[in-house]
This record gives sequence, structure tokens and C-alpha cells, in this order.
Amino acid sequence: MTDPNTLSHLDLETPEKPFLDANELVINMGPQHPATHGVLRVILRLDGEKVLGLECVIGYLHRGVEKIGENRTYTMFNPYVDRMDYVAAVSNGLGYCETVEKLLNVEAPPRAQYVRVILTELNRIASHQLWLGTHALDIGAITPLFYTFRDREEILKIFEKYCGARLTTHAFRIGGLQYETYAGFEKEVKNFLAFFRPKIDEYEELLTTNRIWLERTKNVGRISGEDCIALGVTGPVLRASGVKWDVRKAQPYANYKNFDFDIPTGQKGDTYDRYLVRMAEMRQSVRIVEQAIDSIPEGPIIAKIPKVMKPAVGEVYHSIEAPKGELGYFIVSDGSTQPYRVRVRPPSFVNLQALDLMCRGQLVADVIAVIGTLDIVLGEVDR
Amino acid sequence: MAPVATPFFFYLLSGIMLIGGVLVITRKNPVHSALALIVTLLAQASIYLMLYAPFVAGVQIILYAGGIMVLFLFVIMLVSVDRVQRERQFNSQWVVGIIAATALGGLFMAVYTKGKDIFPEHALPMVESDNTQQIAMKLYGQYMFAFEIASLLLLVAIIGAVVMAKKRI
Amino acid sequence: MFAYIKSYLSSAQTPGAAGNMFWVLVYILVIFTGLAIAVMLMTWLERKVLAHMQVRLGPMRVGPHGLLQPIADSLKLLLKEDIMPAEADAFVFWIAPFIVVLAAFTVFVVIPFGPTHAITDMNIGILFMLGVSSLSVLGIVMAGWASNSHYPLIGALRSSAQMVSYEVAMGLAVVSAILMTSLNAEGTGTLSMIGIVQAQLAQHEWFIFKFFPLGLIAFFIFAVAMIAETNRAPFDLAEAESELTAGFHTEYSGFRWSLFFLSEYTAMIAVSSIAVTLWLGGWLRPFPNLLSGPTWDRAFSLFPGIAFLFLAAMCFFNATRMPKHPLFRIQTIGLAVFGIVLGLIGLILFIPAVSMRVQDIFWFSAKVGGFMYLYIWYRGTFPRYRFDQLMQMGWKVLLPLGLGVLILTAGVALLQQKLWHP
Amino acid sequence: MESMLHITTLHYLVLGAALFLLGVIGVLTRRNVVIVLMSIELILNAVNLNLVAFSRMWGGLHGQVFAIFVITDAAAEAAVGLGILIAFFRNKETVNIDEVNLLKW
Repeated sequence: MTDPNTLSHLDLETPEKPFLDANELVINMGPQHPATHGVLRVILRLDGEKVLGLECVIGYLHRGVEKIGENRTYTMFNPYVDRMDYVAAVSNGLGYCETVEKLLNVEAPPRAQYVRVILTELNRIASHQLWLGTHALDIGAITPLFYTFRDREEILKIFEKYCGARLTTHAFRIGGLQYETYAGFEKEVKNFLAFFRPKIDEYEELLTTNRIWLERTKNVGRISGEDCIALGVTGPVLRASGVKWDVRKAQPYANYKNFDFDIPTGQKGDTYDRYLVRMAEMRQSVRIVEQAIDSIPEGPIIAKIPKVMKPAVGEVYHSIEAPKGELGYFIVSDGSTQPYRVRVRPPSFVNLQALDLMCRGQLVADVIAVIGTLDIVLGEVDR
Repeated sequence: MAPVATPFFFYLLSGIMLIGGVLVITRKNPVHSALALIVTLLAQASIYLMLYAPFVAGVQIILYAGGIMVLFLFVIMLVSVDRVQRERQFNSQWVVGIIAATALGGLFMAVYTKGKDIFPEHALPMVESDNTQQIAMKLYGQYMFAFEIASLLLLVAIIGAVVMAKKRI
Repeated sequence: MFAYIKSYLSSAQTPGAAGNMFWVLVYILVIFTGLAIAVMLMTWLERKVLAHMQVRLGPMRVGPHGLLQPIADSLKLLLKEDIMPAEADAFVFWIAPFIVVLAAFTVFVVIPFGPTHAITDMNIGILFMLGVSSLSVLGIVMAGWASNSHYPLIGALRSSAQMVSYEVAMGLAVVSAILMTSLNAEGTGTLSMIGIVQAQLAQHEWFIFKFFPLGLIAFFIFAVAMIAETNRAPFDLAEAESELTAGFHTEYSGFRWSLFFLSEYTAMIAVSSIAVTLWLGGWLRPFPNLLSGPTWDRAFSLFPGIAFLFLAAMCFFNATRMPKHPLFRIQTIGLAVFGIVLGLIGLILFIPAVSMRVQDIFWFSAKVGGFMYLYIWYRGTFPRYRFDQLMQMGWKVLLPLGLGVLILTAGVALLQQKLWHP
Repeated sequence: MESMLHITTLHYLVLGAALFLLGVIGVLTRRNVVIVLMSIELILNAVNLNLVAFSRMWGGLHGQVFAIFVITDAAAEAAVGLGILIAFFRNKETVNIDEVNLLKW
């Protein structure tokens, strides 16, 4: 039998002699399982309760988003990207719009940039709230879920007032914004910030020093910074392993360089560190929104772009920091109204690769914790 | 309170015990055997109660039914039973075994028919209420040494079981 | 016949000990009906309390404030199709829930709700309780195995290992409490449940405060072990829904599932009753020795009536707060009627003859109710332990602690007998 | 008929003997180690029954104390026996006792 401890850090092949050992138990977790956050199917090979290895089977939510992109005009494809990471639809839209703007060589006007940053950061908070609630629920703390959903509701209300949708917002347009902010937008966002800041402490009170929470998350699903980089893992998972990489700082997009914020990092790369990093990120997001909301400039909200978009032949890759990691779009234009190829680099999909490495040698209960801490959204994994 | 309807309960319980015993040694599926054994053990605990041995009855339920049988079931689940069930259930010397057992039974019959006069007709009176205290006194007084040996035996058994069952120590 | 029935009423014994079979049957009927009602009430309470802890309302539709929800639930469960997996071992699958229910209910034979309010008094009462409640693990193991499915199997393995391990710590804690019963002139302890409470009365002290903090630690060990024994959060690994979907009863549905449900709650009440009997003075009212005398007896016997009147007042208050919409008229009236019923019960309880006889039951139920609330509270606040951590806690923390408490208790008891009362 | 209705020690002894025989038959004829171990439990229980019956007969408690020792012994036996069984199963992937013949000469 392969000793999980002796595996080199990137030996992700399924060990030989797969199902012969009589002490091995093969368990099919999902696609219908309460803790796989959608339709993820994980085939676990267990020795008693210890995980010897696992394999993710994905594709149950495949809708061919990339292929659809080849058959739609640039504008028509915009709403589709919201359906990938439906928890952070605004981020998806921002990434797509900025990529096409890069292809078209236009830039959104400053007012649009500010509103974009505010909405994206609010969406980051909403996404982390949903993560926190479901992650805690998986580990057995059923109460935080209701607290986070109560507070997430306030963000969704702002979205709804702004663009009429709560989940798949389609908030941005190529070149800027479709809608001017509604009257009282600034006030409501400020109210939300004042309301939300003590709530983060409330979540932390429930969990951060809870003995059982500490025991369940510390040293669970550890992954080193090198392994993260080798696997292409990004986002809070990477930062919790001690790598200070954030696309907002490393390759500033929108107007993030105007804002002052920190990149929270962890040291050990375990589930607890990832929890702390995400909690700190919520505070940083609040900080960014605070700076942005006070300085929204006046002006147009959309740049001058042609009615029929026909970008020059060429290709472009642009990535943003989505709540779950680096979300990249690679678009090839053949000069027509429709992209020749759209390729999405979804953070969940890439992060999910690390699941096997993080779970080996741990227990079944830890697999649940690790799936939760990776913060995957199956819509984005399968696209 | 004196036991009521002793013969009825005796025959009922011994019937349950014997049927249970037969099921234990004839079932193909070990889980069914274990279930039958549990029934036998519980019936036996009731017979202990009829014999004014409540403490032993309690120990029988806790240790046998609640402890040892759980261990049995645990192990039955760990070792897969599907294949074994389809195989031959009795070993090749079962004829010899039955003959030996019958001979033993004949011996018992002989002994009991010959020597049944030595048993007194009426049992001596026993006080029910302080059974536990008296057993404790015996256990920690007269049988102290045996008690210590028994605890040592259990310790050895624990270590032995761990050594046997663990893959890598 | 009538004389036979009447002859028991003035006796100071439990019907089982007095050998009066009619009253034994009556007691069995009353206790088991009461348990069924208590379990229903508990499901309602759990959903409501948990909901209020989680900023939501809980059941509100069936009856005023969802009071009739348990009835609707049980009706639904009884009408559901009873599914048995194709590859399941039919007989074992069929019998497993009954074993669990039997184990959970049989325990109540010896639980004393008052000095005479128990079905019977056994001289091995506590041993019997521990033994019978340990039988429920057999049912759980069989349910998991018979389902012939991976999740139930893992759930069954987990829960059997868990229950067997925590029984050890539990037993040690119980033994240290039983040791305390022997601190009388004759030096003879007792295993009888009624005897244990009477020892606490005789020693003028609940065992939780005895040899402070030894009694408290033993109680704490028991309180942790009993949650593990009943497979409740944070030790609900056997039915951890996020890991094993539902553990050993994943494949069960309808009536059989409801038997597991019933037995889980009954077992919770049973172990809480053990804890109350051993450490919290069972049916004794607070301060039976400090505030003794007929005046205090009278004063404390008012409590059951006051409690019911308080509940009635709550009902009336909530009835006035009901929405004034005509749709809610029936609910409002229902709540008010419920309040009137509670109030009438409260008024009956003010009759001295009645209150003197039932106040034992009231105090016992109140203490058990406190434990039930704790169960809900734990579920609302704690994440779930992992299996190895659970085992570690059982064997490496609770077991040594229990052994230490046992030895210290024995030592202190000896010292007390030798030095202070030679 | 009179002797049937008056339960004496002999009745318990006969019951014990019958249980013992069942256990012996199980040990001698079955292949499955688990069931063999259970048959041994049957034998031990038969002995216990005799001990307790004798204790009742003589009015002493020595028999009951011995019964407790036998139960202790049964626990130890079951633990070690099942441990061996697991080790055996791990090596040979069977629980049939007549396949344990490596030491047979």
C-alpha cells in the first residue's frame, strides 16, 4: 500500500493496485451529497476512515459556456459569464468586460471604474459570506449559516436596486455601465458598511476561538506555497499558504491602484489559515468600498464603443482577482462580431485539483472540510 | 418479592436459549448467528435473575450483550461475509464432531441420571437485597488475588488484541 | 378487585416492589404515553429554540406557533412509503429499529420520578439502566450493516466504537457517584435508583456538590459522555449529515425511521434522567434540608401550579399578539383554549393534596428539561468533532479523569470515615 | 409431572449441558471462525449457568463470583480471538478455520 506520507508532493497519480486490497473501501461521494456543494462527485478510497486517495469526477453541470461564446456576439455573451460562478456573478462580469475592453482598446470612464470596484468588492463579501456559512455547516456548526445569509441579503438588496437582479446580475457592460447608480446608492452602501463591520466580529466570535472549530480546522488540508504554485492554485488558498499574490496588487486592473488595502496572508496553509485569510479579506473589502464610496467622480458611465463590436484580429488574456482566485479570460478575435475562441480560467476548477493532495492521509471528515475550504462553485468548475 | 410462575418462565427462557443456541451454530450469515447469540445471552440474564443473581445478570447484559457482542458485530463488518456465505459451511470432520458431541452428551446424561440424588430438593434461602455488596466483599476480600490476576489477564488481552489487529505498530 | 386496586394507594413503595401488577400496568401506560408526548414536545421545542438561536422563526404554520407541527410530522412519517433496499438483509433491517426503541424505553422501568413514582425499584437499578441503554448500540450496528450500503456501514462502525468507548468513562463517573451513597453509618451503598436519591437526601447534599469539585467533575464527565452516548451534536458523527448523509439510518424511511427518531429522543431523556438522579437529587425539590419544615414544603409545592400558570399566561400573551387577520382566528382561539387548559391544570395543581403528590414529578421533569435545553443549545453552537478527536477525548481525557475522580472520591470518602467520623 | 413443575438445580444443569453441547457441536463442525468463537461463548455461558445454579443451591456467592471471572475471561478471549481473526483475514482473505493449516505437519 502506498504510504501517503512518502508521496512526493506532486505524485497525484492513482496508486497502483487500485481496488484489490481487502481493507480498502471505495466510497462514492456525490454527485448527490449534502456536502459537495453542488454536483461534485468524489470517489474516495479509504482505509477505514483514512483517505488513501480520491478522484474528482466533474462535468455534471457542464453547459458549454465556452462554446456558446463562439456563437454569440461580444455583447450577447456578457450575461452568460454570470452563470459560471453564480455566487460572484459581478466579478465574472467585470473580468469579461475588461477583457473585451482590452481587445477593443477602450477604457471605462472613471465613474464606471469606481462603481465597478464597489460592486465587485461587495460581491466578494457576499461570496465569502456564503462560503463561511456553508463551510461552517459542513463542519457541523449550523448557526453561522443563518447569520451570514441574513447579512448577505443586504448586499443582494443593493444589487437588486442597482440592476434588478440579485444573483446573476449582469451589472456591467462592455465599456462601462449600463445603469447610472440609483438615488441614495452611496448612502445605502455606507449604511451597509456600518451595519456589516460589527457582523464580521460576530462571525469570528462564533468560530475563531471555538475549541472544536480549531481542532477541526487546524492542520487539516495543509498545502505548501510551492505546491500551490505548481498546481496553479490561486486566491485565498494560495495566500493562506504564505504566498503574497493578489492580482489586484500584482497586475492592477480597474482602478485598484488608487486604493489602499493589504493582502492578508497565512503561514501554514491549513484550513484555519484559509478561514482567517477570508475573514481578513472581508475586512479589506470593506476598507476598499469605504475609500471608493467617498470619491466616486462625476462623469459619463460608459465609454464610446461601436454599436457593432468588431475587434481587430488578435488575442488577449486578462485576469482579475475573483473571490475564489484568479479568474482569467482568453479571447481570440478573428475580426468578426463573434469571438473565435473564448477560454475561461476558472479559479474553482484549478483549485479543485489540489483536493487530492490536500486530503491524502486525512480522514473522511476532513475531505468535507477541505471541499468547503477550497470554496468551489460547481457552475464554474464545469462551466 | 418472590418470583412468580417460576416453571413457566424457566421453560420459556430455556426454550428461547436453546433455540437461540441452535440458530447460532446453524446460520450461514454470522450476523444472524450473532443476533441469535444475543437473544440467548439476554434470556440467560433473565435466568440469572430467577436464580437470585441480579449482579451477574447486570454484568451479563452490560459486558456480554453490550460489549462483547458489539465487538463481534464490529469484526463481522470488517471482514466481508459475502464470499464465505456461498461456501461450504461445515468442515470436513463434522461427522466426527457430531459423534464426539453425542458421546459427551451421553456422558452428561449418565452423570445426571446417576447423581441426581445428591442435589437437594430445595435451594437454600438467599437474601436478595445485598447481593451486590456481598459479591463485592468476596471479590475484594477472599478473591482479591484472582481479581488482580483477572485484571492482568485483561491487560494482556488488550495488548494482544492491539498487536494482532494493528497493521503497523 | 377494587380493594386490590385501592390497597396500593396508601403504600409507600413502587408498584413493582409492592408486587401490585395492576398499578404496574397503569404506571407503564402513563410513563410511556408521557414519553411519547414529551418526545413530540421536544421536537417542537428543538425546532423552535434552534430557530430562534438562528434568527429565524421555525415552524409557524401548523397550529399557533407551530404547536401542532409534531403531530403533522408524525402523520407524514406514518403515511410515507416504507422503502427497503433491494440488497438489504430483510430480517435484520426489520428488527434493528425495534431493538433501539426497546432499549430506549425499557430503561424507564427503573427511573424514579418520585419516591413511589417508578414502575419498580431494582437493587441493581443503575446497572440495569446502563446495561439496557448499551443495548441500543446493537440496533444501530445492525441497522447500519443490514442496509448494505457504505454510508450506513461507516456510520454504524463509528457509532458503535463511539458508544462503547464512552460507556467506559460513563461507567467510571457513575461508580464515583455510587461510592458517595455509601457514606452513611453502616457504610453500605446502593445501586437502586431510589436509594441513590434517598442517600442524597440523607446526606443533605446533591452529589454534584459533594467533595467539591470531585462530584462536579464526575458530573461533567457523565454530561459529556451522555451526549456521545446519544449521538447528539457535537458528537453526532454517526449521523453526520454533511459527511455520511444520515449515517446508520440513511436507508430508512417512514415509520422505521421515525422509530429511530423516537428512540434517540427517548434515550436523551433517559440519560438525562440518570444524570438528574445521580447528581442533581432526582425528584428532590431545591433545598430540602436547608429550607425544611411544613411552611417551606407548602411554598415549594406551589411551584408546579405557578409554572403552568406562567405557561398559560404566555399562551394568552401570544394569543393577543396574533395577527388580526380572519385567517388567524382559529389559531388565536386555539392558542387561547390551550392557555385555558394549561391554566386549569395549573389551578388543579394548587390543590394541596394534588400538588404534594405530583411535585416530585414536577421537579424531576424540570431538571430533565434543563438537560434537554442544553442538548438543543449544544446543537446550535458547536461544530462537529472529528472521529479521531472524539476517540482521543474519550480515551485520553475522560477516561483518566474518571479514574482519577474515582480514586480521589474513594480516598476522600475513606478519610472522612476514618478521621472525621471515627 | 411433579418433577417438571418444581424447578430444581438439576433443571438448570440440564439446560447448561444442552447449551454446552450446542457450543461443542458448533466448535467442532463450523468452518467460519466468527461462528466458532461464538460457539465458545455458548460453552462459557453454559459453564456460567452451572456456576450460578450451584451458587443458588449452596446459598453461597462463590459461584457468582466465579461467573464474573468467567465473563472477564470471555471478554479477554473474544478480544484476542477477534484480533487474531482480523490478522488472519488480512493475510488470507478468508475466515474459514480449516484454511489455517500452515503449521499442520
